[in-house]
Amino acid sequence: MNMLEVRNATKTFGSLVAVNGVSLSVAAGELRAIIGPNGAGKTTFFNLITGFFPPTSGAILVEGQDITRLSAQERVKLGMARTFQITEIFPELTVHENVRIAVEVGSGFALRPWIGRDAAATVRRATEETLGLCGLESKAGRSVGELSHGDQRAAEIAMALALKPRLLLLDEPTAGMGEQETYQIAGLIRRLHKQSNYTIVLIEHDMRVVFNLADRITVLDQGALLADGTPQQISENPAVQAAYLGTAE
Amino acid sequence: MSTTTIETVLKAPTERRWLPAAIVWVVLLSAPLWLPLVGGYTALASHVLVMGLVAMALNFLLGFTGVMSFGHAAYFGLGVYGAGLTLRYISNSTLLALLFGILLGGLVGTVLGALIARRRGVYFAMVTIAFGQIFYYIAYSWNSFTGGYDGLRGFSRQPLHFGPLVIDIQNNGTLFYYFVLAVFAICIGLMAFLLASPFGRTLIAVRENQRRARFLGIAVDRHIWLSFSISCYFAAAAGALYALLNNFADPMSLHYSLSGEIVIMAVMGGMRSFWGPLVGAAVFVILQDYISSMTENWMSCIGLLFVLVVMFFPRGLLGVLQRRGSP
Amino acid sequence: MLQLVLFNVTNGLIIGAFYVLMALGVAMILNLSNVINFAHGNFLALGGYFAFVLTPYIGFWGALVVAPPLVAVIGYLIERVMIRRVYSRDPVYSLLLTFGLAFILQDACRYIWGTTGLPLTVPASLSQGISSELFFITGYRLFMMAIVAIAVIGLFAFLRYTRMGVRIRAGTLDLDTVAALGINVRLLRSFNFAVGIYLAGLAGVLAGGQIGLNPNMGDDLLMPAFIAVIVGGVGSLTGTLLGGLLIGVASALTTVFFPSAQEAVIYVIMAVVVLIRPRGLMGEEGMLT
Amino acid sequence: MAYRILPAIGRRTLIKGGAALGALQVASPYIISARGEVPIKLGFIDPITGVLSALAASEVEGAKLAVANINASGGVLGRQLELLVEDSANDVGTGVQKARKLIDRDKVDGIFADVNSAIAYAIAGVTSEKGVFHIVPGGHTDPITGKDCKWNVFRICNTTTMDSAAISATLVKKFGKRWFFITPDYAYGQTLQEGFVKQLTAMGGTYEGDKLPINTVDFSATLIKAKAYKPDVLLNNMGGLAQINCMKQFTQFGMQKDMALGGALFELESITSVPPEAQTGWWTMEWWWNQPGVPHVAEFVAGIKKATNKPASARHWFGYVGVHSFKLAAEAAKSLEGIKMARALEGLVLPPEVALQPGKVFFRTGDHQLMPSIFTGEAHPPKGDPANVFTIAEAIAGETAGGTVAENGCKMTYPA
Repeated sequence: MNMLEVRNATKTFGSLVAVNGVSLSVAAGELRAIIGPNGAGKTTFFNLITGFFPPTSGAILVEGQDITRLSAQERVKLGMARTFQITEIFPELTVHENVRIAVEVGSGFALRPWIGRDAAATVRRATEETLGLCGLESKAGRSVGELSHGDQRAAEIAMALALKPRLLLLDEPTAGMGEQETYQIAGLIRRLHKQSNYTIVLIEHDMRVVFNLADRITVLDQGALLADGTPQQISENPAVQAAYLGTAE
Repeated sequence: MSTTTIETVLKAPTERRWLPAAIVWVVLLSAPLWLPLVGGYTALASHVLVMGLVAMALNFLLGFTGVMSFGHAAYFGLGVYGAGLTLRYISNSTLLALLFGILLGGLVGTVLGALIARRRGVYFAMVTIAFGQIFYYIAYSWNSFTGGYDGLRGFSRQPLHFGPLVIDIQNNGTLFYYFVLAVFAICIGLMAFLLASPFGRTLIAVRENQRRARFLGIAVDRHIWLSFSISCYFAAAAGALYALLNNFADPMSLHYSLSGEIVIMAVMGGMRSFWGPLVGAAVFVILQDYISSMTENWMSCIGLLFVLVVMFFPRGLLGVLQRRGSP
Repeated sequence: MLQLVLFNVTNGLIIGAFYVLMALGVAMILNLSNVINFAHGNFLALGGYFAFVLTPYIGFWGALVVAPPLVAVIGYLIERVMIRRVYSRDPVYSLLLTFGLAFILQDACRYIWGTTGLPLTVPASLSQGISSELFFITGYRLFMMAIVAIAVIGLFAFLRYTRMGVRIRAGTLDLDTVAALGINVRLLRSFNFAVGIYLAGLAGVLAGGQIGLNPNMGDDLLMPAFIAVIVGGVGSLTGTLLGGLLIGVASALTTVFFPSAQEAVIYVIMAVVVLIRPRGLMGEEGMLT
Repeated sequence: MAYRILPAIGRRTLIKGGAALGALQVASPYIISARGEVPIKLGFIDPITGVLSALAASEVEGAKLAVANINASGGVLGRQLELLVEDSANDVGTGVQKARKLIDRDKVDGIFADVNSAIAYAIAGVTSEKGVFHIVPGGHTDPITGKDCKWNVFRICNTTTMDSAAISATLVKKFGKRWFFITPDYAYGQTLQEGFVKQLTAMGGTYEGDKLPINTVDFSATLIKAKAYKPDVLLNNMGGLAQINCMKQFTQFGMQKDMALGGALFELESITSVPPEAQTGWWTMEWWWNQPGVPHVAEFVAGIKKATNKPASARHWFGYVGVHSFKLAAEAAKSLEGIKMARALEGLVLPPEVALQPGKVFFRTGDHQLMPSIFTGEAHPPKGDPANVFTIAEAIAGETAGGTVAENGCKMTYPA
């Protein structure tokens, strides 16, 4: 059974067709990259998967369960976590607090007016582990709004990880980053994939990152599926080269 | 860095956290002693506590959930009427009046909150104002029950009976002040407790970033609704105390202009700080008390205060202090 | 009885016309600038008082033409100097700001023109009932209806057919895109604010002729205006128009049966609408979040 | 709002400089003790803002004139008077708070409040709780000196029963027995309409009416209803600005052709604010400035004119009599103690320079209600003097109009 399966998803806004009958299967433990030129409908596709809005038609399944009509919160409970193209964090809180909130919500404490000593200790341990995984221990006490762009991205990924997701969706994790920061984030994603065995779907512009990390690549163009395959297959696909790689930056 | 460093990093700010609280409690507990020396009077101090409580209740929503209600006078006022009507028609127990006041305002807030909670931003504010006014007109129009425009008279807070012990808060203003302070302390304690809990942190998460909160799996609408409801219970508690303070209830305690005053108290004191609204309420109530005796143009002074706070002290009094205090 | 009800429907339309004039201004400012203008009723009063001051020199007709733009200029200046600065902040600040302005403007009117009501004299030709059967439709009321109708048609035409109007409508839907197209959003908002205030000033002159002037004269119209916006649906000016007329008629009809509830009834209507159609009668989906 | 009237300064300077001095005084409350004498503080609460503000302003002016006169002639018990004016903003809750402030903070020896019956009524609750001597200059609702009478509360203006009884027979005789009421929905309006209805039904009349919010601006809906009822008389019981607006719309609708106007009160401040065609109807007038030959009246009218440049109205007289009553009570009791003053004022007859009208004017012992003459007459557009807008037809002794203490339901009890 596939971790994620999208069947024929379509999303229209008025007369504009943003995503047009795209299907996709992601196996457990796979790292899938979604690429495509600007306006190809990548983020809209992501939003369909994560429940930002419902698809106009088509179905979305996680581990065989149809989640097409579920709300974003419910999808999170089924093990889906995402980051955004423009970092979404809690800017006035410290890194530690950001991650702790995610850990607590992920542990089902969102409505708890109190937690026991043991649970609190578990939360603290999980928070510190996640911070460690993302290389943020040294910045734990700083307000996340003050951090560098790369660290903010890392913090957002840490929050997603704190939910202990089975499926992690990253929307352009290296967008707007310098060389050093890109390298740092790519390293983090690789660790998550290779060492922690997360199933990851990411949208990415940086082709070095994509071809370095991805097990398989899906190419979207003008809202439709253009190609799907291993990095090797994609780089050799003439249609992709014509539509995308040839015109890439 | 090791985890112990994280601990120390986190502890540094908490270490002094007892200090503001300690100052507040010392000031409040000793108020009847020093107040007459500076030209105040006990009823004024009780009034400050009541408005401080409702401003902090509002700030539970405004400052800690990031949602702006401009109709909180309605739930405050329902607390006023709940307590007043109880004393007038049901029972002469002060504590029962307090309880019924809290329940009336809180339950109505809970029900309406379910309707309101899906709105956002300025529309949320607009709907809260309009819904709040419903109760103003009910109190205003229902002469036979609420006394209408004339207000509800003919009730009075009663001494407290604890077995053989009788505390005469009816005639002794200072004892009543301490009664208000006790209720205030319980409410504030509950609020602080909630805010320090995982639930409280999810509210702050909603304040900081609703999109992120939603994609962490927080049911944002439900949390706003809960926060709104909780805030209404505390606002109603303040209202019930207000009824006991004045032995009187009138429709203006439900009017949106009071809502505006509550918001300015919270903002003036500093909506990001726990104690800010209390400071704001103290400044506002005392200023209003003096200015309205000094000039016919007190409305301009209050209006100017609103404008000045918005233009020059948007972070509020404590917000300014906090910023100075931190490096 | 039927006659009485019919009378009141007509009368309600007249009251509703006032609500509409107020509510359209409130809605325009709300839609484009995300500001709830608590001071709207005070701009209305200002319009009436300006007309009062001008009438001895240029007559009622002159005042009707000159006073509203004067109020709009004051509104424009206030927007430039104060309100503009809080657009980028949490909406709580703009609310508090207009709330404070309402206090100041009301007090200023009282300070300058006194607490006692002042009459705004309308031409004698307008002050008679049109017939003994339809005594409650005075010439002045017909005149008010006509002016309100002209103002509303003018506003809709402005929004549809002028470049500025089209930009305002576009900005209401998606301000970021409008800004990205290189349109001066600051200017657009200032202008839009002034147009909203103009409507309030116009309502003030008309109301002054009807009920006279006093510093609180706009207060009673503010909440109905808010409710007209909510009932009609935030974001839809047509909805606001309908909402205003609806609550005007409902309020007048209630007066027939249960006069002390004439104010409460408009809140009941709002509650019912919000319950059944959360977006209001004509509200659009994107507008509420 | 405190124009603190300081002793021994000319009246005009006082009124102008009052506000500034008041401000000074808050800063240094003991500035006066330097003169070796602490003044007697009187708290005056009235709706300086809101629809009744014109009436409130007159009451305050009358009280100020009295304070200035009294201070100029040696004060009360050898001490000067100081008037602290507070705005109740026509809001009951605000009024109650101001009363508590004046009593708790300023430690006033007497409270004067309020034009608005509801506020007066509510403040009476506070003053009796605190045992402070309280005079109601201009709040008319019955229970204040009726079933809710209090030992410490005295009232200058008439009860609504007195006012309605005085004019009812005239209205029936002149116009007919089919009446339509437009009544403000609060304490004053409710008891006033009750009073009228009692009189009218006793005379076999019928009625219909609307009770409207006190701040009502648009009366058209109710006026349409009134027109459909085809009454002989329309009783406009609204107060202040609301009454004025109602009158204007009445004449706009041309309804003066169909029915007569009348009612309990159409005060000088209001008559002069409506268009000439609305200056009409038969009304009760509680005091009138034009009483040729009655001693001291001209003096008082000139005093008010000099201080305020306005014609003296009943409201001026209420404020004036209120402060003088305080003085008379204190001097008769030789004390400022509330209970002694209350006892001393019971049955006290006002001297002519305070009464300012013919006949015996006194505080009735059983309910603390002042019993003056009640004037009825007709309003009309100004004749000569712009303030000459009312002609007295009859003066009725208050006591005959008002009903007995027992009828009104007052059971006066003093604290043990």
